[in-house]
Amino acid sequence: MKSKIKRSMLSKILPGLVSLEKRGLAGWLIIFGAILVGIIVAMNLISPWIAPYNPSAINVGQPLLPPNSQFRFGTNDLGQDVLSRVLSGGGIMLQVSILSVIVCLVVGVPLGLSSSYAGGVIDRVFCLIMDSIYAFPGLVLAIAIAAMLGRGVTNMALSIAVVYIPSYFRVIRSQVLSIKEMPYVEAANAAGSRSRTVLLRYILPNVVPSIVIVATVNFADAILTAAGLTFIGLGVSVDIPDWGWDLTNGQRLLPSGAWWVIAYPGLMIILLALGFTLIGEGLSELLNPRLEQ
Amino acid sequence: MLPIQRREKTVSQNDILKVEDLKKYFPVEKSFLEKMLTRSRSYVKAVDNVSFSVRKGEVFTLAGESGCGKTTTGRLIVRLIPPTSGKIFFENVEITALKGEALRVLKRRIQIIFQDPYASLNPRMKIGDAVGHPLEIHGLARNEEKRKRVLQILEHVGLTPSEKFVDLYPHQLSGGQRQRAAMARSLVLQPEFIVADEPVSMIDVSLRTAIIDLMLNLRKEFGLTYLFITHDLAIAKYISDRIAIMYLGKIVELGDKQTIFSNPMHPYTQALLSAIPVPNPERKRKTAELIGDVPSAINIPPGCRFRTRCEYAEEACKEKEPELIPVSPDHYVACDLAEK
Amino acid sequence: MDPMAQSLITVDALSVEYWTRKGKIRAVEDVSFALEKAETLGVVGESGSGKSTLGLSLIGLGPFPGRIVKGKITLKGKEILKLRKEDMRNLRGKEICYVFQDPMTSLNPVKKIGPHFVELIRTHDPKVTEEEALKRAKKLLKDVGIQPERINDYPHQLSGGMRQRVMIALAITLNPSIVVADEPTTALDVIVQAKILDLLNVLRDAYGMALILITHDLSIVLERSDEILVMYAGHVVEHSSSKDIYSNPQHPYTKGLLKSIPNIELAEQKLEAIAGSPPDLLNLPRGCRFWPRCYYVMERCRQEAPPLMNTGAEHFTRCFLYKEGKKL
Amino acid sequence: MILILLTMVFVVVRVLPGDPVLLHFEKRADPATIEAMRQRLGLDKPLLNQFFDYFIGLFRGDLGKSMWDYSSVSQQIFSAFPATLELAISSMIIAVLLGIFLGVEASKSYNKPQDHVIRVFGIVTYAIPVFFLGMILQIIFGVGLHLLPVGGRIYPTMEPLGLNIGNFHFSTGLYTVDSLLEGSIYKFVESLRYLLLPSLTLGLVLSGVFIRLTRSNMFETLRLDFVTAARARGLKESTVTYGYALRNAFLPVLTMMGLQFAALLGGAVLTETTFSWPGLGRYIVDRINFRDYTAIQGAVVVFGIFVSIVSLAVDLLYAYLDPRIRL
Repeated sequence: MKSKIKRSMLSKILPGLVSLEKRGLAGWLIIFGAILVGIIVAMNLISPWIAPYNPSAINVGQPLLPPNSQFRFGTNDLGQDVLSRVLSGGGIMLQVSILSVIVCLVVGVPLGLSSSYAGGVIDRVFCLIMDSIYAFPGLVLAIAIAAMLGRGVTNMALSIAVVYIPSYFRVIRSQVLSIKEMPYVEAANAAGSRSRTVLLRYILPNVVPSIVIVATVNFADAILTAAGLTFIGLGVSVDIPDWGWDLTNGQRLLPSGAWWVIAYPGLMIILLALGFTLIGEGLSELLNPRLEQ
Repeated sequence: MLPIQRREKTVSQNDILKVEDLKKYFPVEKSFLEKMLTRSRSYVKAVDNVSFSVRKGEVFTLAGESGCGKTTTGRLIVRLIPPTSGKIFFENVEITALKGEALRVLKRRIQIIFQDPYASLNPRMKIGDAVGHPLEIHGLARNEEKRKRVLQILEHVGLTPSEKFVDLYPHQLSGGQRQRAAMARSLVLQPEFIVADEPVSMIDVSLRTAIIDLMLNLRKEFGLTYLFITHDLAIAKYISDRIAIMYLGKIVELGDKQTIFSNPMHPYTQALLSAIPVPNPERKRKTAELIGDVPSAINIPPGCRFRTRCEYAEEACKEKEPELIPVSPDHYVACDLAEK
Repeated sequence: MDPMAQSLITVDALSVEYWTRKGKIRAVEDVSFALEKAETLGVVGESGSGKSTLGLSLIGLGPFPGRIVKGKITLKGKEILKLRKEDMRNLRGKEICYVFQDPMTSLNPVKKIGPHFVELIRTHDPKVTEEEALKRAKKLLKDVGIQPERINDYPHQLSGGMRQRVMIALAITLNPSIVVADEPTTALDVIVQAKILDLLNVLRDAYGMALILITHDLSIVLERSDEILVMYAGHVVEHSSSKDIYSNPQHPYTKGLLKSIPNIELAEQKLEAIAGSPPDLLNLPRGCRFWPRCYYVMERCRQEAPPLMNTGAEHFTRCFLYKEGKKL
Repeated sequence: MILILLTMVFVVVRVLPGDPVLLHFEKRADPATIEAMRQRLGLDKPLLNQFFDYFIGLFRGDLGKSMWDYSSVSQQIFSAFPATLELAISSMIIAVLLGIFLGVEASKSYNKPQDHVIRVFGIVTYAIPVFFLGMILQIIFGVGLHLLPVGGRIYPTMEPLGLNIGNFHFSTGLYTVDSLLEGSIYKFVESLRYLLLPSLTLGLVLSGVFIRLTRSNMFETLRLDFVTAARARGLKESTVTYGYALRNAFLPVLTMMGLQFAALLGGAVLTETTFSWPGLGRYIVDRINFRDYTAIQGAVVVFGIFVSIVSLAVDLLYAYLDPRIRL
């Protein structure tokens, strides 16, 4: 069963990508977003080779130097080169977001599918739990969890995941409820197929598009939340270069007008989050036929 | 030809399907306050005590306006939804409470075709897989054998060349072609009984007849029996052997096609027939005067449920709910004043 | 339709095109007709024939991406396509009105029935006070057979049939000269449908307005209209009085349609379908648009598109089987 | 639903691995002080009793003692809450007004440049981290142009006192409202100046969601029959767009307001830290540095209750506005 689903999904996504550009604005949104994300991820992977200085080495230059020929992005208060920190600072963010998306997919999707398909008491119980988490200020809950679990990438990812699973649950549930009523699902039931098959071959393939959309938005949110958590002191330990930490550290330097310490890392966070949001926006327009005229 | 053993097609008089006092009540969704304040539960009486039987090889039509319970009856028979009460017999075996394996076997012999060609096929599945999937479910055929059977059945429903259609997705087919694919899917298990829920109402007029003729040919070829559900009496006249007119969850008149159209007894049937547009400019005719609108199925008027709209309504109609009584052989009417 | 008398509305070689990502669609092409007072024109055609596009273009609301590319529409002597947006807007609702197909979605769900009328009346004539408008609305509701107290109901509290009556009441509020009804009864049951169509006829005679009835159901059109326009893939393929269309159908498509409609009056009837599948508007065949499904197709049909020819006695057909003036 | 919320908070703080007290002292204190601390906070009792104390406390409005200074948590929260409320309301107003206005403008001009610009703006604002935007605005307006105060809620001596008639004293804690009650325009303007930057930051970030939602809803509603029917009746374009389309498209936006309120509070925590705005958000952040878990638990609870109340209010408003829903 596993291989069949993978094959059917792959066979759909590959041709989809190829036919993107003639899909007008939506296609461009996706392509532009994907390029943005691609560049940043690639930059991060090869950063050890291209970064002019060792990102965590301190006093490589005079502290708080404005951008100049030697340090194109200037230096921060510890004399670290901002450019190399920017090049390699995305690692934490990406790890956290990827991990949290995976946790959400592994937990949220099967839960959403089975609970909404089964219906009855189980569904109502899960709904109640999910709605109460969903109604909760995401960041605040993440803070509470992160504060309890302590620092570290996995903890951050977990706290973001817990906050984000309800949105998967809600999206999947609304999709499943509408698809469950469709005649082709009823026809499958009428033909006597077991509910497991109906769920995996009839309902899941039609829900996948919206899961992908939620995943991209989840990516963007995870990045922003991770930055937020770091900003309020729940981030990762100091020695690993991280945009979130640069921003937090930079805030103290604001009165002195050292804008470059926070500008560049902040910009990178925006670009990364923007990339994912663009993909999400493009996909939702593509898959929402009503908007296509 | 299909290598299945040819079922000798005898138009035996024994009934393939029998329905006794079938009822299906849907609880009305109560608003927040109502849930708190009132204890009473009101119901939509979609199907209210319906009984009829279908003879083997026949096209039995359930006709009526929207909301009269015809579609719900169809879904009850195919066991998509459980009945509130009443019994259903298939080849004299009660299937109302059938469970597990026995139910799955039954599902091989009763199939359903839906109204909306655009939604009755899984958009993410090739036509070949969709039509072949029932075979997989019942483990009747695997890969090569399955593909052969699928190609054959596609030819039967007129989707030729079937090699081309097998690998297409639903959105690459027209409405008529999709309905044919849905029929192929219901036929691949060689069922004996098909519930066709408004199969042609969403298809262009010019193509409608092709689908109807296809259904009639398949009936001859595979000895099928149809329960045909429609709101369009003109099509009903063309395709059916016997017709049951339904109103607000009950059968008000039942008989073979000729008698229903030549000598309609129930005032509602008369009104229905007079309202059907006839493609002939010369013929100016009077439409029966019906008062008001169909009452809601939640609070059905006591006694005869049609009396609020019936010209001939009398005091007597208020007390007793008229039974479906035979007026002549094979012609039943649910109206005490029918003889007048 | 003698050309001398000033017809109420004349449409001359109207063409509407759509621009979609996949290419240009010629939804309506070279449609002409004229309509007199208190006359009903039936426009019949299957899905994709352009009948609704034609209807909407008459009130200058050509569907969103569509644009009127060619043609002239004169209403009471005035060229309405040339009018400024503002003037055209004034015409809508006053001179020419529209009734839509699905009563469930054609009234504003969050607004009571009354305000719909008040808003309409006061937009066109701000001097009218609100009570006056409500009084007129009550009278109109009675005219269309709805109890006047219903004026304070919300649309979802009315049945489909009643809502369509409200739509008709809204259409005749400022007694327009033309009402275009686009599939007014398709979403309704057969008994309610008959009553609504009767109502339209009664109002047509009472208010002396012209009625354009757009539907896919040939039997409704044959029974209810004086003149018929048969459309296929954007073209008018046949145009004549309903009697002529019934007794002497000329275009193969019209003949095919007549043979595929069940008629409950005839005892035994053999229905025949039209071969092939509906036209793909994106890549229409060269020559006559119906030739892929036509029983009488000739070589010429594949090359050349036949013009709409006057084959005598107000009968127009777009087919090479016929010659200008008489049958081949 | 609120009950579930509160139980979960309890579970998160008390039950999850990692004993709050140990974490508090970061293993620097000797066992005796730890034990003493447990006694004071009642953490040594079996879990179930703690749970009951926690709930009973909730009803009496007592959220336990702070680990840091043993003062009553509810008191601290009560004093910090109005600041967050004021920030939340003002930024929500900005987000909604901006979102609806731009959303409607974008839907009117489908696929024209104006539509694309607004959409990109909506996407970009969504992607900007709140505190980063805050810092940028601080640099430009505060440090750079010296136009607006960079942080804090008002000049220390200027706290508006609210309504003072005789000995009757009524103040809402919302400076803008209190200053009006007090009748001093100067204080009102002053509190607005302080409020502007933080609420603009939070409002902008949230407006993205509303822009996209309003745009797609408006676009959908403008396609529906009753809008075309209204145009066919010759109604003015403005009546059609606002009276008909927006009135229906607004309902889903209203629901989104309820949902986004939670995200807004999340954002408030960050904004308050950036602008050193003395609200509940900053209270939590400070308490995190002090490892004061009872305070964090209390604050999170208050946030939860606040959000639930708001979403209940939104649901009631929705039922009122949409005649199809029978209460």
